[in-house]
Amino acid sequence: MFNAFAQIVRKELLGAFRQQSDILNPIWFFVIVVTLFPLGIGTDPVLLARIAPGIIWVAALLAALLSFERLFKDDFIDGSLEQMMLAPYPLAWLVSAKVFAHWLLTGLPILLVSPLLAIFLSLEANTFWALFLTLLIGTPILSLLGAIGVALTIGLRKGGVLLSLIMLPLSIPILIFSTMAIDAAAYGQSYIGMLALLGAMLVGAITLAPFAIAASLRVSVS
Amino acid sequence: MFNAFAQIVRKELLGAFRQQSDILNPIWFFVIVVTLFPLGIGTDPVLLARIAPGIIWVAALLAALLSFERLFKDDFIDGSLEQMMLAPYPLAWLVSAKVFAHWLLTGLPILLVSPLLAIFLSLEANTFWALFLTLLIGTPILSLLGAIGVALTIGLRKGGVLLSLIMLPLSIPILIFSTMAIDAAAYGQSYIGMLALLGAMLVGAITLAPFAIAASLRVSVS
Amino acid sequence: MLQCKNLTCVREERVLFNNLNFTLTSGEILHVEGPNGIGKTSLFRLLVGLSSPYSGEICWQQENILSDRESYYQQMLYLGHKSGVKPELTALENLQFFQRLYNPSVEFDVWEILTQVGLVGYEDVLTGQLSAGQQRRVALARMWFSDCPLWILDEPFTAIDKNGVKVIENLLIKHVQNGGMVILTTHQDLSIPAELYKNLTLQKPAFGEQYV
Amino acid sequence: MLQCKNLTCVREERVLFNNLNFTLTSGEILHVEGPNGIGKTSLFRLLVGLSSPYSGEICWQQENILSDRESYYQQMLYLGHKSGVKPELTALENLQFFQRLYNPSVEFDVWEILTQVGLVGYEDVLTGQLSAGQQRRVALARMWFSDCPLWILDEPFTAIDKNGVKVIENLLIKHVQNGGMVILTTHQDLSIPAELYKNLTLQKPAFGEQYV
Amino acid sequence: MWKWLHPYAKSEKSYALSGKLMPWFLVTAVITFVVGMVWGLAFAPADYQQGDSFRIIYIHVPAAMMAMAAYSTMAIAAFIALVWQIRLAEMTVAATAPIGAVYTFIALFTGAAWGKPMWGAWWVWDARLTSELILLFVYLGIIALYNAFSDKVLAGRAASILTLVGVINLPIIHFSVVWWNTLHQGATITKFDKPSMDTAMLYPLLIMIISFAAFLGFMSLYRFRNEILHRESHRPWVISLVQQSSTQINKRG
Amino acid sequence: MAFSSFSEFLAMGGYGFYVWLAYGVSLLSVIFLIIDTVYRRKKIFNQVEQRLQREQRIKAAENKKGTL
Ligand code: HEM
Ligand SMILES: Nc1ncnc2c1ncn2[C@@H]1O[C@H](COP(=O)(O)OP(=O)(O)OP(=O)(O)O)[C@@H](O)[C@H]1O
Ligand SMILES: Nc1ncnc2c1ncn2[C@@H]1O[C@H](COP(=O)(O)OP(=O)(O)OP(=O)(O)O)[C@@H](O)[C@H]1O
Ligand SMILES: [Mg+2]
Ligand SMILES: [Mg+2]
Repeated sequence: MFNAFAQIVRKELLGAFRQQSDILNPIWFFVIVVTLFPLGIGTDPVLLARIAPGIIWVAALLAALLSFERLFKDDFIDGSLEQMMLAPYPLAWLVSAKVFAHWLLTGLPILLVSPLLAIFLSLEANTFWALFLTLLIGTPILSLLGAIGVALTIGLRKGGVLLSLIMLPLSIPILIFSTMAIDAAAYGQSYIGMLALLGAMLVGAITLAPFAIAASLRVSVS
Repeated sequence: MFNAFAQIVRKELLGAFRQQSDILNPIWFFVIVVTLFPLGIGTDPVLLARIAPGIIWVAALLAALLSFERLFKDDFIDGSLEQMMLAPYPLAWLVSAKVFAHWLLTGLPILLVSPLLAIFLSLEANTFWALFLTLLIGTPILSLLGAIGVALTIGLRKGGVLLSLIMLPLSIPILIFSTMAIDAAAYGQSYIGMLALLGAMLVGAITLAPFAIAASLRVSVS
Repeated sequence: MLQCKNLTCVREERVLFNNLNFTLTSGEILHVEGPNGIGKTSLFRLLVGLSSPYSGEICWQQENILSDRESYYQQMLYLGHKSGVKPELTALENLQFFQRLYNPSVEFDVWEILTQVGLVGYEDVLTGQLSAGQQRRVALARMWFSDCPLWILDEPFTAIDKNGVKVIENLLIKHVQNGGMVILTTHQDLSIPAELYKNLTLQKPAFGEQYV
Repeated sequence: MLQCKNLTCVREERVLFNNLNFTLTSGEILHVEGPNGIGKTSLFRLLVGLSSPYSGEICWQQENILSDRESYYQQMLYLGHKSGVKPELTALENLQFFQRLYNPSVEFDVWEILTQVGLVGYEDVLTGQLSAGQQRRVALARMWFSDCPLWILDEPFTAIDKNGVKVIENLLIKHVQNGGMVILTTHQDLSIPAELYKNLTLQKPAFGEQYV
Repeated sequence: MWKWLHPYAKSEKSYALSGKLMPWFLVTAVITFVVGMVWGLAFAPADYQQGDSFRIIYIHVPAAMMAMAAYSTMAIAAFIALVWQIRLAEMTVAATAPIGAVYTFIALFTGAAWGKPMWGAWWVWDARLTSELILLFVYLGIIALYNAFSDKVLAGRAASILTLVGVINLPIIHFSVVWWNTLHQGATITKFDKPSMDTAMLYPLLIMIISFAAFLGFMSLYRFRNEILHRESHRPWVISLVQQSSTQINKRG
Repeated sequence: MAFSSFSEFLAMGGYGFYVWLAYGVSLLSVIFLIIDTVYRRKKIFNQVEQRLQREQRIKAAENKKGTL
């Protein structure tokens, strides 16, 4: 059981490290999107600091979105997904391993690079911590939700944009709670409540999403 | 010659209309990204109107980016790209047809839906016109530049995020000139100069990019 | 023992086959024949549980395969049109992954198997950079260390050279002689002795059975 | 006339073949043989100009193919491992596209050709929903309305059933009898009369030629 | 250029030639580095406005200048590579890019570390800063693209194309950023007010520039040789080179 | 000499942190570049050796019968 989990995670990481650029890619995308905004909107530091959390969160969402394609698509095309569905373990469990590996490769890097972006966008320390915590709790939820969307659209050609259509509404609550928490932090208020809510959503997603993903895969790959 | 161009455009459109959702997808993505921002940033109309052009442009850029994957990737996987490279016409010419079709399927819908978003984000008529004109001239440039990036990364597994790394620096000037034009319009100034610059870039891109794309394809597909 | 009971397959309102019945027991090779598009791949995907039948059922050891997938999958090896190997990993890494996930109890020497499938010297080349036949061999290598009694092989000889085909045929014979069972389809002639395998020829549903 | 002069192919620092020479003239079929991974596909991709050789050159009618691609491509038909048909279009639409882009001067009856390749009744099914062999047939259908003298076919028989193989072989014979030329590779035995084709067997570079 | 290069367009010869040139660059780089650093850090007088923080200039400006110089080299090489199909020129592109990227990074980082005490912020969206940041992205794109291809011949060609596209793009970026920035909020951003340099400050700067340039040359040659080895590793001369070095290691123990 | 003592030199007139940070990071990145370059050379040599060994293995395997 745990061996199967570990094997899948290991394989994913191995593949990603093989193409070293793969690990840096989500980071770069994230950095680039965040730098686009000052270019598009203007460079007033006060304005930037005001909209920074929103931008960082939207960028994280889009970075996640771009990387979802890769979550099952390659596996589907080369047939490994089929084979994974024929492995002698519960599909929901194997799927969790894939999602976990995906988070390690996309969510975690975004977390690690966020201090840099805080500097670019003139964020204060307090706000930054709220941002960091919401990203820490929020990105795994994104990975889990995204995986459902990917699983649903995998069999379709060009599911990519359809995926975003399915996924973005699902992730709006996370976005809202996170930015609320960050705004609270910016005004010096407590944001534990929001974090707790996000945490509850994470727990819910971890317990339920794998089954939804597995069921969707059984439908899509048939 | 022109028949070949028309055949390729026809085939692309046929494929897209076959999966009707394909045509709506870029629009949806665009709309959703634009609506995410008020959620992430707050709903103050003054603030929104101030950052609206930037947001719309960044959203257009990202929508374009998401759709680039599809420009050559499917063709590469199923071998039609190979066959296109073996057609008895100059590759740069055929490639222009593909890019044109791509613009019809992504740039044009964004253009059509932009009035709606202008209303969402409380834009004024004058500003909106500037936005519309910059989108009209800017999105074809994006398609052309993006095609170079796609052509370079097509043979690579998971070229998706690498593509964004390559493409975003290329599209920054367009973003900047466009938002400059829109800002000028917002202050009631003339923005013909900026538009002329964008137009010059478009002409340059139309004449040079097809050759860069063709050369890149010859490298990637080998 | 694998049993197909009254299996009917419908794809996009087209009836592929109707009331198909067969039983496969230990030591048997079943060669599913039929022209292109008759429904061989569709049948195989039903047999492994990747899609579910319009009507009828498939039983493994008297139990419907969909009722306890995991224990069925412990005893079944499926190789389809798509190979299921990861192009960004090497042949060696792919094999190790397969062994650890699908046959954790089997001990074997990877190098030996690489020799068997003729990939020595290519073990640290990324699979995506191998030739069509070599990629196929990486997938087929799973047969060498599988401890599953039931093998379901959809056109295993695609892209394999003549010598390779012979080796695989010998492996199949050995497998059934050890009590395994094999279902396969191929458009090439089998050079397995005729008494060792039986044919199942899929046919277009007769006129009256086109609609079910 | 297609000429290969001193062709050397290096892939990822591995020398596949060295100083390969051959000439193909009207009315000839050349069957390129060799085990998996020897370099048949790599050779074909050089021949059609999809990749460029490490050294040596390929000439069509005495002219290097890379110097005037367009006129070469007017006379050459290549079918590779990948079929090049669009899964979201129907068989009919795919054929029409091919004809209009590659052989605009050829007039033909699409229905006739669909009958020839055995896809009647499937013409308005999306190609992506056809079986492996049927998809392959859509790609192969191009041979029926091609007016190119040179055909380069990389494993054309993959996934095609026995009857289909025979039909294609007859087509090849007819093509060379009309003055065309064919280069093909396949791992199956050809049932074309031996005097109609010649073999080219690729071999591993000898020990001294491993490094160039 | 092309005529001069041609005799050395044979990779083995270029390998040997660059091996001969390398020590000269290295020696120049080290000597000028030591002199420039000691002079600049310890002996040059402090700036009357910026105090000792100005000493960052001795790496900031050379790095920024050489980052541009590296890109120019790459651009020329890429042009030669694509027009005359010279493989050695492709290798030059690939060899120079990482060095240019590191220099760009240094210019950015030292600039930021200088900006904090001078402007009170690590980062502002000034025109020069922004275009330097984008230059870094361009470099990273080229490097990532080059590394993503496993076949280095193709990688070199792809990187050359991207470099050329970047050449057209960089001036556009430069001007767009300058105009954009001045229109938006020109006045609020601190401009570089060029201190009219004292020669005591200027000489070490010039020496450091020479040092950075020589190091750029040294590193490019080193990496250039790597590229040759990598690409020609099926050639007999490389094989015998490898066998020689491995027997040497074996002898040593 | 612009500084009268070593500690004054380190302090850089109060800007020590920034100056040394800038110099330190620059030095580190250059060292990284050097290491990467030398490491690549080593790697290429290793790869060639590996390939030579691999060819030996292929030779050895060619004699075996009954393999795919
Ligand atoms: C991250 C921040 C910075 C970046 C990216 C940056 C970038 C550059 C660039 C690209 C150059 C041009 C070099 C050349 O002439 O080729 C330059 C020169 C220069 N920089 Fe910076 N810079 C930054 C911060 C600063 C700061 C904070 C100062 C001092 C207050 C400064 C002072 C100078 C000076 C004095 C020059 C030489 C001026 C000249 O010769 O034109 N820089 N910098
Ligand atoms: N994209 C690639 N990159 C690097 N090396 C490759 C690539 N494709 C093939 N090779 C190498 O070239 C060699 C020959 O491959 P090729 O595909 O030409 O073989 P083939 O003769 O067509 O074999 P098959 O019968 O299996 O199709 C193989 O050893 C393979 O490792
Ligand atoms: N994904 C699909 N969606 C809808 N119909 C399909 C799909 N796949 C196959 N079919 C239809 O089912 C029929 C049988 O296909 P199947 O792939 O089972 O044939 P097959 O016997 O394996 O043929 P081949 O020898 O060519 O592999 C075909 O007529 C095809 O049109
Ligand atoms: Mg089939
Ligand atoms: Mg092949």
